Amino acid sequence: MQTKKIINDGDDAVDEMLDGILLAHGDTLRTSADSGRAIIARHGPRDGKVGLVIGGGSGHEPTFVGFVGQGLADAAAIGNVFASPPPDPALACVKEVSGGTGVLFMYGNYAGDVMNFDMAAEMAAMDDIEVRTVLTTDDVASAPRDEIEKRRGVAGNFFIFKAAGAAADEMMSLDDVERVARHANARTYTMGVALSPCSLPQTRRWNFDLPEGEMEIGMGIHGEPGIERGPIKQADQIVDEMMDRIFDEMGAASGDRVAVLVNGLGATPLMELYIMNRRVQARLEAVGLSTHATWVGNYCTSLEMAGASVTLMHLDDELQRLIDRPCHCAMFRVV
Amino acid sequence: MQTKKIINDGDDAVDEMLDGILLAHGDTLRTSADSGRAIIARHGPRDGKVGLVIGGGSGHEPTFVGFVGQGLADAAAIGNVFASPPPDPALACVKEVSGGTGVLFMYGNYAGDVMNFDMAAEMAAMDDIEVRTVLTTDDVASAPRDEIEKRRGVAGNFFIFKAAGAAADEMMSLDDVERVARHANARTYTMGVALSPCSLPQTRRWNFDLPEGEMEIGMGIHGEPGIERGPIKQADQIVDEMMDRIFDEMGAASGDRVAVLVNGLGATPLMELYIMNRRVQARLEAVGLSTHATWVGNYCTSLEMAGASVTLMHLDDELQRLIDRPCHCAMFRVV
Amino acid sequence: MDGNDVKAMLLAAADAMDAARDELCALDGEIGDADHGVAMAGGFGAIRTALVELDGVAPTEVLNAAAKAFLNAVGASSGPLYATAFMRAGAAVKGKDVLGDGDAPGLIVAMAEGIAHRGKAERGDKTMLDAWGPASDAATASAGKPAATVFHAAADAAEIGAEATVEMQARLGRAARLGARSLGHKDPGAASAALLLRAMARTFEES
Amino acid sequence: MDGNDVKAMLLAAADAMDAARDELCALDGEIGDADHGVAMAGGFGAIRTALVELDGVAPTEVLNAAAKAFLNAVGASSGPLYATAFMRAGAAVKGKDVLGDGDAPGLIVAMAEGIAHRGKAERGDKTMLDAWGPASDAATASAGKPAATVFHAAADAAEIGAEATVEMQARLGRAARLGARSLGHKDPGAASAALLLRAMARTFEES
Ligand SMILES: Nc1ncnc2c1ncn2[C@@H]1O[C@H](COP(=O)(O)OP(=O)(O)O)[C@@H](O)[C@H]1O
Ligand SMILES: Nc1ncnc2c1ncn2[C@@H]1O[C@H](COP(=O)(O)OP(=O)(O)O)[C@@H](O)[C@H]1O
Ligand SMILES: [Mg+2]
Ligand SMILES: [Mg+2]
Ligand SMILES: [Mg+2]
Ligand SMILES: [Mg+2]
Repeated sequence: MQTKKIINDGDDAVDEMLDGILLAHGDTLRTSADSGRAIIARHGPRDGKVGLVIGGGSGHEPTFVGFVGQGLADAAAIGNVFASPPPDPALACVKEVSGGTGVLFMYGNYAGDVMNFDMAAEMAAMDDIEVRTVLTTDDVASAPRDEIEKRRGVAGNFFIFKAAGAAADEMMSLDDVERVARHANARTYTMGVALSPCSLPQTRRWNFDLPEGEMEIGMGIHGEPGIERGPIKQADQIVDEMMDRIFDEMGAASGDRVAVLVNGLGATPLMELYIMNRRVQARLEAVGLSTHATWVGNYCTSLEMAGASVTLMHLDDELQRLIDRPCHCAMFRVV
Repeated sequence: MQTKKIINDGDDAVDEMLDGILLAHGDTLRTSADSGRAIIARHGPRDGKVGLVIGGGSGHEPTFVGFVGQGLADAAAIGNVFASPPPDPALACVKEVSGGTGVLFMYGNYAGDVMNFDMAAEMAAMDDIEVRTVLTTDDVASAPRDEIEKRRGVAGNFFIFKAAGAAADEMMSLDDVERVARHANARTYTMGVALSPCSLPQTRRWNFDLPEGEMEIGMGIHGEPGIERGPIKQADQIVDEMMDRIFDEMGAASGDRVAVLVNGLGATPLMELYIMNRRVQARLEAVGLSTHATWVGNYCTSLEMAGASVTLMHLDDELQRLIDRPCHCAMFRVV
Repeated sequence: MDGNDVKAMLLAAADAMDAARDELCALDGEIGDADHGVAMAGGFGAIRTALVELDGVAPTEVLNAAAKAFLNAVGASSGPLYATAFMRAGAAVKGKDVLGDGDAPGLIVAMAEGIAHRGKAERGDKTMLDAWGPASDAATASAGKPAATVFHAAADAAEIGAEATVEMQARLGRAARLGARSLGHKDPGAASAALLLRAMARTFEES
Repeated sequence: MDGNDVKAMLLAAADAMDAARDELCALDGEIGDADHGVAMAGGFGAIRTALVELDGVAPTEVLNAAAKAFLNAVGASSGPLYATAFMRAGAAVKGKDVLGDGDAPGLIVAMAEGIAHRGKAERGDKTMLDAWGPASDAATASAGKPAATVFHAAADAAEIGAEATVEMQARLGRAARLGARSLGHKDPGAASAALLLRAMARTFEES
């Protein structure tokens, strides 16, 4: 039996979604003339500004397309569900947002994305546009610390893109935007838990099996297996496991500031996310960390997967200023 | 076997959620000293302004608590999951937000809510605070047109509260805010479809049965049975059934303007909502209606239910101005 | 029957609601929002907590405390309905420290009236009044008999009344929008009313 | 083997990918993101569409068109890997209108090299290269034999190679983060490679 979805032909889902997005948010977004899978910010890209191009597979909405807008990303290259976009839309993004001072690619660290975006960067170089790349690797569950370069990018993308987007909006140089992006990535830590699978529109089958009463800690946002599977625990215990691991990685000192993201994977109600946040804040307080800002909601999803993640960004003055800088995206704004 | 939830004790879920909300959004929200279930806007209530108090059962987040803030509701009375709040928190809200020019209660038309809020209004009258009530009845599937007073309030709440909140923020009199609220309600039409059940934190059992491959048109946001159950259709067909019914009710003329809300019930990915929006806009265009503004997302949920609704508000100049007026809520803002 | 006996009746009702919680939720799931068991168990649980400290007070005080506790713990439809029922029952026996057999019908009639007043339902609307109404009639008809007999007669009538809601089309409450689809399902509020009355009646055997 | 024969091979591969779509997704679901079947069926579906109009052109042109179509339809990991494979294969036979038996090994070797170049995988990393690598060796070893034999030998080797990935711990791609948990599962990219090669080999029987 097929999973239940409100879609037409599964093969058309991504393009029809983009149609719906552009119809809803035509004041902030447009497509590139070269590619319907290149979504460009109407306001934002400008001469002299470093262009920020993000992207990746669909199915994580509002990541990536929802974070395109003034003060955040200038464009997003959109792939099929859970599949990197091909080089063409990424290249189309570059051409649309290049302001003469270089372009930065930012996306999660997945083999497919790396190959496709690298091809696009090579093609852009042929047009004399300098493109650099910063991969996000915030998922602390996805590889041990000594193989940090193997970690994947997950919900923490949101903070990392936000910091880099603000840096570019401040008209920093490509060197500086790249430095900020790497710095933001190095200080952002995410741990996730999954409770149920999701299904691709094209197959409408559950993409993995998570038996009744079980959860998986550390599962990836495409359903990639995590680090531990076991019976569902209480919210406080789940959050404690996440926070222990994150604290261990972060090595913050009492008095340090953090930004918090409690992210839902798609099917988890806000009620549960806020119950998690209660514990997150209790743990932060207990170790003397101060919360500068908190976001709770579905920021990086895995279609209809149930589950959640906690992200901390370890702030310093620069990151705090950049996180606070206003931005105006179709699905997110800071004012 | 219990449904999967990230909670602690199910009986504590609502209070722990509120803790988490206040920790995340303490800059815009606070609780009343009289009741932890009365959530008050830090900015908004003021002398001379009509107070707007909304409320209802939990489990619909961001409705109701997320719409408390300057320019929208001054306070929300929070009930247990899918249960009207008792009179006490509603009364506490009244006392906190009364600016001397009266208070308006707005909530969905459910027997329990009516009894509890009416009791609170009677108690407020004993304190010489004038409280009036406007019930929302936007769910066109919930009763035939000749029994419009039996219809329930669902996702359209969002538009109706927004209009009334803006009217109060414009410092209109109680008479005028009430008039606007009734007018907004009369011009707001919602139709929903459910694909899967949800479960209460206290029981962790599916609250109804919706077999594989089936959907139910017109189901209520608490899982109340709808008007028709049958095999899942394609997105365009589902939207067409909704739009046909809404058009029929609305009786708009070519050239009229509408605001659109494509709302997710909790577990339905943004991808599906935007695919629906594509068809909604196509249907609007086909009959010559113009879309003034579109919101797509989870605005009125039913815990982890899968499904969606479409709401149209038939705008006139006044409603358009009120819908556009800035507001600053914890989970929603217009700037 | 003093205040402590009234308290014992309410505690017995509380146990009955705990036991029936999931069954009542399931009934409510068929035509409502699946939470009636949670509301009733929660409301009577709050009564239990509120009454724990009360000892040797008058029946009216017990009933008023129950009304307040139920209302504030629950809200929902059941909250105002049962809170009003308890307040009316308390008012019916106001000033008395000990109740006799002759007070039993009045307590049940007052509860039914409170529910009718607050909910503005009529019999046949497929609500808890379709249990409380017949219960009130039966209690009145048993006037003069021992309190245990009165309560059991009321419980019998409530059970029959609750059963009869299966054949009714809902005209009030959440189920009202169902129209003909509400046929064939027992009203959860009527079902819980019958259980309550039976649990209360049984306390006379035990004491 | 002219351009139309190469086209026929690709169309046969497309049919094989359609047939195996759900099975490949299920394999990918065990250690990846459950979309490999969608990617391969989608990519070869795009090749089918792109080649429909091509008739009587040189093999290189067919392969280049396939590369472009696959890449832009798919992205993902498979997109650049197969696009590069097809481009390399096209380059290997550039200038020839008709290919002989002697060209068969070169085609397969070029595809394997393209995949290795693009993905920077090594054998044993548990990727499609663990099928394409042995296939390339087998093709080289069969040099001089009829093209059908060469392709079947490559398919045989790819099947054995794909089977061997079950015992490997992933070091690249999505599965790499699994560590020991990737053991016991066949790599989906290696599985599809074997199916592709077999489908291509079979086109020689039919023609
Ligand atoms: N107006 C009314 N008068 C009497 N009983 C009512 C009325 N409305 C609802 N009820 C009763 O309340 C029951 C539902 O209670 P409950 O599930 O606790 O509340 P809610 O409907 O708010 O979820 C119904 O089964 C019905 O018996
Ligand atoms: N660097 C690489 N080199 C060779 N093959 C790879 C590499 N990375 C991944 N693969 C292959 O790609 C397959 C997965 O492809 P697919 O599911 O289509 O892409 P994605 O991983 O982007 O979802 C893996 O099974 C593996 O065989
Ligand atoms: Mg993928
Ligand atoms: Mg309820
Ligand atoms: Mg109920
Ligand atoms: Mg994959």
